[in-house]
Amino acid sequence: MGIQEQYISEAAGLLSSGAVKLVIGYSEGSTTDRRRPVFVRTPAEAERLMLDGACVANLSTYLLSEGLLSDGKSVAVFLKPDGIRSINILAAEAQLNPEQLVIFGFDIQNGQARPLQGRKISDFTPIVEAARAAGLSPELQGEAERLEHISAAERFEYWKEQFSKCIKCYACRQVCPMCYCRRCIVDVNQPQWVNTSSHTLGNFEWNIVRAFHLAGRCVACGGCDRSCPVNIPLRLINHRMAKEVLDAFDYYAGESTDQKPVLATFRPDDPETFIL
Amino acid sequence: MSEPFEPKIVAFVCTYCTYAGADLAGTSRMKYASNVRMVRLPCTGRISPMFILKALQKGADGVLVSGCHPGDCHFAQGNYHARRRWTVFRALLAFTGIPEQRIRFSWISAAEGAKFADLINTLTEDIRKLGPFDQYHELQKVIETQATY
Amino acid sequence: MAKIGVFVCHCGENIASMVDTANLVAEISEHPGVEICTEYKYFCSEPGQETVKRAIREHNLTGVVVAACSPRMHEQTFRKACAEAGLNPYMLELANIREQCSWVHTEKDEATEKAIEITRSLIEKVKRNNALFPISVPVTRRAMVIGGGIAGIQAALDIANAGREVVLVEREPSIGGHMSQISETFPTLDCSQCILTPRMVETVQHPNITVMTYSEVEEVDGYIGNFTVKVRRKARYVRMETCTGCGDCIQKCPVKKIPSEFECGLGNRSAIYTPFAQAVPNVPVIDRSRCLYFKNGKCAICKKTCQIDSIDFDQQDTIETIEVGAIVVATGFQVQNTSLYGEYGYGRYKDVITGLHFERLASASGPTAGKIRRPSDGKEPETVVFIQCAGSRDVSKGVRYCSKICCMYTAKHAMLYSHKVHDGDTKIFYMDIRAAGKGYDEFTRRAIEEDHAGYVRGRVSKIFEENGKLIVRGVDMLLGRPVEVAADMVVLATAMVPQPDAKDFAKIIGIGYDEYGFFNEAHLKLRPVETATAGIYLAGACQSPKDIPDSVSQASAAAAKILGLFSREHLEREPVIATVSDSTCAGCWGCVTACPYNAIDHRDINDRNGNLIKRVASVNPGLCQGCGTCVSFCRSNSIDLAGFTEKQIFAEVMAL
Amino acid sequence: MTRILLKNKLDDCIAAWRSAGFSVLAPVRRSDLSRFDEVERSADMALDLVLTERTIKDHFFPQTEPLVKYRIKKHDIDSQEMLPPDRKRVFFGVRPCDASGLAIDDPLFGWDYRDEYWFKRRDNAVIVTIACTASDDFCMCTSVNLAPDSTKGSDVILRPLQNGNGWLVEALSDRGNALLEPIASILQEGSESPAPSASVPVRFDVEKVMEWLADPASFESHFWKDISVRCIGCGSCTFLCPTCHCFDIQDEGDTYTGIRRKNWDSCSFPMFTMHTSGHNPRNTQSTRWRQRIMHKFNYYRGKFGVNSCSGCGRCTRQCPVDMGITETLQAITNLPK
Repeated sequence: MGIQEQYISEAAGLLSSGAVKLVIGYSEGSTTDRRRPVFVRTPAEAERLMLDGACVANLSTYLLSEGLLSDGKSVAVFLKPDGIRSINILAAEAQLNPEQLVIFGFDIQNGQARPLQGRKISDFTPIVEAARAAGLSPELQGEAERLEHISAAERFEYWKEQFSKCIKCYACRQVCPMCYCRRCIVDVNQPQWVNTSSHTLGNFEWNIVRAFHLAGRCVACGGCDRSCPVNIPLRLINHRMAKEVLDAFDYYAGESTDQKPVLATFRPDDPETFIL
Repeated sequence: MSEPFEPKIVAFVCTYCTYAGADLAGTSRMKYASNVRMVRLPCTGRISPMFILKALQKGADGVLVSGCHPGDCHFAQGNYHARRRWTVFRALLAFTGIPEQRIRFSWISAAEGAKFADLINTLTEDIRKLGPFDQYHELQKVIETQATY
Repeated sequence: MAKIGVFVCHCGENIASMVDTANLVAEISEHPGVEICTEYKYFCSEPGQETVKRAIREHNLTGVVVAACSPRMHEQTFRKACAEAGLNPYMLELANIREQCSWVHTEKDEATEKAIEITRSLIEKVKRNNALFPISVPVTRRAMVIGGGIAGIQAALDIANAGREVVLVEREPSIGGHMSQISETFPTLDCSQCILTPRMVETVQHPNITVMTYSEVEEVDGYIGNFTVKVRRKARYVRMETCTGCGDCIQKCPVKKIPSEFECGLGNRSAIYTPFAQAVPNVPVIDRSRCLYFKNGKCAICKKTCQIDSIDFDQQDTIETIEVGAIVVATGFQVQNTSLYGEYGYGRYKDVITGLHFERLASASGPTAGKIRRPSDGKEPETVVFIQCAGSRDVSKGVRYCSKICCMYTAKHAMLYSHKVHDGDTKIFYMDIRAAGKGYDEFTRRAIEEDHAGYVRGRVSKIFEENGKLIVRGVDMLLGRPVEVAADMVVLATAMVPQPDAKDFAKIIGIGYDEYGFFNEAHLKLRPVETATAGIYLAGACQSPKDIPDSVSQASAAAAKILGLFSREHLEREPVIATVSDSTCAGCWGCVTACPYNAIDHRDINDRNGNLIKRVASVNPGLCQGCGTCVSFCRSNSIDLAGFTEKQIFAEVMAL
Repeated sequence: MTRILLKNKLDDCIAAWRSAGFSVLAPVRRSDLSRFDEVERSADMALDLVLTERTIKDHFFPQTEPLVKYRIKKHDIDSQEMLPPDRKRVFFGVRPCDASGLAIDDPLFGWDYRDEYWFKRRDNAVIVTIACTASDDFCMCTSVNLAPDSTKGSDVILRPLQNGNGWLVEALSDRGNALLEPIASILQEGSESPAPSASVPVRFDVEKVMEWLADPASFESHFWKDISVRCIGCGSCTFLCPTCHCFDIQDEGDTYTGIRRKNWDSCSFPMFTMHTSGHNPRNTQSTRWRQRIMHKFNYYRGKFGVNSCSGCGRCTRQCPVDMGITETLQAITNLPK
């Protein structure tokens, strides 16, 4: 039995026993290479579930849908290691109770979905440890370094061009499990810290602020980057932040359900070579 | 000969150390460049990165953020939190091409009037050498311009 | 609509000479929302303040900007004036055009331009100020005094005598501090013990004072009026309740050759000991690291000796939690380790000693019973050299500051020596004689004129041993030639330095310290007794080097401050605190983690039927100190700081 | 009498228009994004795209547009209107769906007052459309009564030749005729036949959709909740839509001066309907999605007699969670009677 069949049958079982009220997974999309998120509530519907190498979206975002978990009932969700780290952060930031989750963990290797052992968040500690040990993506690092090797002025021009494309649709924010604020900073208008207009200045401010808010929280699931309808390489800026907190504070986002936020904690001997 | 460029610099400082240090520079009648405008906050912990972006939007060619030395924070820990934020924010700005030389951070205690005066002079001179931050200010100018089509 | 009054102060010529105030007034008068803008020579003067008050009343001003000196100088003055005119005192901002403008710039047009911009920016801020009202918090009318030296004793007695409870915490086995080590005191040559011991006894017997010796403060939580202090009572292994202080155990203790800390190593003590004969309380402690019983489980002679079974080897440290409303920090000083002066040979030559050693030698209760005997061979020294500033006022090796007491005690030492060794000879190497104080200069004159103290102005470059003598080589600056003295003993006037753990302690209790580790006062001149942390006060040499009368005065001052605080059951606090926007708080608790004061907690918001709607952060107004760390952390801007709100700062920046 | 524009004459054509005072905008792929932008040479154009990622709406109704510049003085305010300049533009290589989008929006910007900012640009623009010979899985013009060779909203239509060398040229309006004048000598007479139009399947029954939406009972149907459950509430579908036209007015500035701006807004955003009181009449994503569908296929036609959809399919094509109008309208089509 392949992973898809195995997970479908298990999901159906959980639904029919009432162990979970909902399974959030993937189903067929509007084209052959697309998978779309699906909400399965009955055992019969479980047949719609799919799991293969095209299932890339981080579904943890949906767990924060208003009221979804407030009845205390359990929900099953399909998650890759990045999504599992998201759950750790969301639990650490008190946005959900991980005890309510049944996690169908999987990883994609060579284009194939492979099962991950365990169903509870605590079962995946070794997976997260392994992810940390494997380090940040060398691919992203390579791309980021290419940018870092050019002059600041050239880099500014690069981002100016990229951010000028932004239309402030906020797909990056909406798809991100970390962007759960009830009122985004950009919607604060007293005072209006971030210019809401999508001129390049406003776009610069928006993208910088979002990257800052994701520092130490982004798990590099790539959701924002994939969602961006105007193809801004958001992955790079988020990667740069992840690298900064790792290098400066030895901090890797989403390690556990009780990890403290990197920017709400400190060590007296934190590096400060840049401070005069 | 054109006038030498006079940079606009905005400083965000805590009231207990750097602001007091600036006061000390004053009571000691030290002289320094007049390019800096100070915004007084209770603690560096109160200084949000947004302040820096707004100062740039308002035409600042440089920004100074300054507070108590580690261990000396009136609020015990505010500056440690600030330091982490600065580390991250500074890396972010640098990555987006906002030169590190324009956004400076320092610790200046209430007793360091001379350090304050020196820093303002050095900073002003450094920014003067860099020239106006046209690249960023251009973004604001574009906003104020009529549409081209 | 905002109606802002702007008052431009000349500060005599201080501002007006560098800022074109007429131009400033003209520019500011055109600023939107400015109802009235005037200038005057001294707005802080009575008629100046009257002008402000009248303008507030006549123009119904909604906010006031005084363009003058630093808010650190006169913010309170003008807040009071506003309040008297019926305007909320927090509707005021000071535009600092003196310390940060007229005094530091040299070009009038630049300074004027800057003054205009500063003032405009604060007008925009004040437009967004909110009326704030002081926060009332209950006061626990019990004080804690940390440190049982003369400063701590004085503070404790003053507070207790005024009828308030005091907890006095001392980490040594006895109270008394450095003063108990001193032989006689300048300038009266009173016997130190004679004047101190009665105070010590009074303290321990006072019904309002609880003395906790051999105890250390481990944790301080809370805020003015409401501190919670955790104190570790170290195990004495002797029951305080029953011990009569007979001293039999000390006599019988077989471990006797331990250098006594009290005697600066000039005498010995046993493993069970009281630091000195007049110790208060007169209850010994067992030095666990030296006691044979603790080392190998054998001995226990003290336990066998004690007739009332007061020895308890099973005693454990206990932690006591004490609620107090105010704290006096009187943790004292240490003498600097002078071995850093290799050329003086301290530590190498037994007869090179510190001033504190000399006190013990001169003390009637000391190891030599008051006879001056040099440590190496117990002989009476015929020539004694005193070296002042052996550490103080020395940028390269010692400390930059003056330790203040050394000139006086060196004169005293020379005097005591000449009283005890009539044909003895003294040489005092000094840089200056600093003898400011009541009877002080007379005292040093007496040392010179009556007791023939041999003052030599100059520094000592080297001390070496030759034929049983200490050869002191220096320079006499007044004569302009080198001098060499063959001495029998050399006394170094070492620097007074902070306690080695002063910085750690400052962090525990939450107060500031200077580059040396002396604790910082709130204002060197005007608030020398308070710390920047409300409710915590300083007394004695933990703040800076002090002699006994200064320490006692400061202790009484601290007591007076505390008694003022305790005069009411509630106190009013600055309302500069954080507040949470319930509707937008997402409950991530980042602010809870970040808050340095644990002032933020969770709060449930329920519907009418009591069902939980959401949990939000909630600020305890008693604990919040108003740093604003939480505000900058909050990603959704759901927490704000009164007096420095996001709106205010935004407006300030956008006006620049 | 058919006229032909050969591909190898395109550069001459651009040059002729430019010297006649037109800016020429065409599909380009710049900084990893396909859109309309000014071109000087045919080599800059990306005419092989099925559709640009961004629509030409951007050039008539920009994402952010300055309306008024103001300066705050002590007792009053100086203000100065910031109308766009008169600038003649040719949009070359527009797809029929995007061209139709402009025509769909015209009545909206003129029904109660004439929106100068829209019409100044419309009046100065000539739309040269190229009929589609290719489509993708998301195209749905045929489902909304349009076609790969619709002429709605176009001033000139170009139909690709069978041999791929150029286009049959047909002017559809006075403005189109006028545009062909400067290139009259560049065009040729010919009799080549056009390539067949792209075959775009009909994906839903729009008549049935309109009928169902018009039924008051549909408004409260649980259908909306089910169909929109995975919508994340971003604005990418609305901002990439050639007909979405909602905007918000914002003042941006400092203490002294500022600009009043017209910014795109999206019915997908919770803040779109947020009242000052804190009450939000459309406080769930399903009610917002319902609004979007209702507006496009019910309310808009009620007011302007036309559906506010030109079938470009961008809403689905670029949706982060693979939603879009097609899926919803298919589901309505498949609802049991």
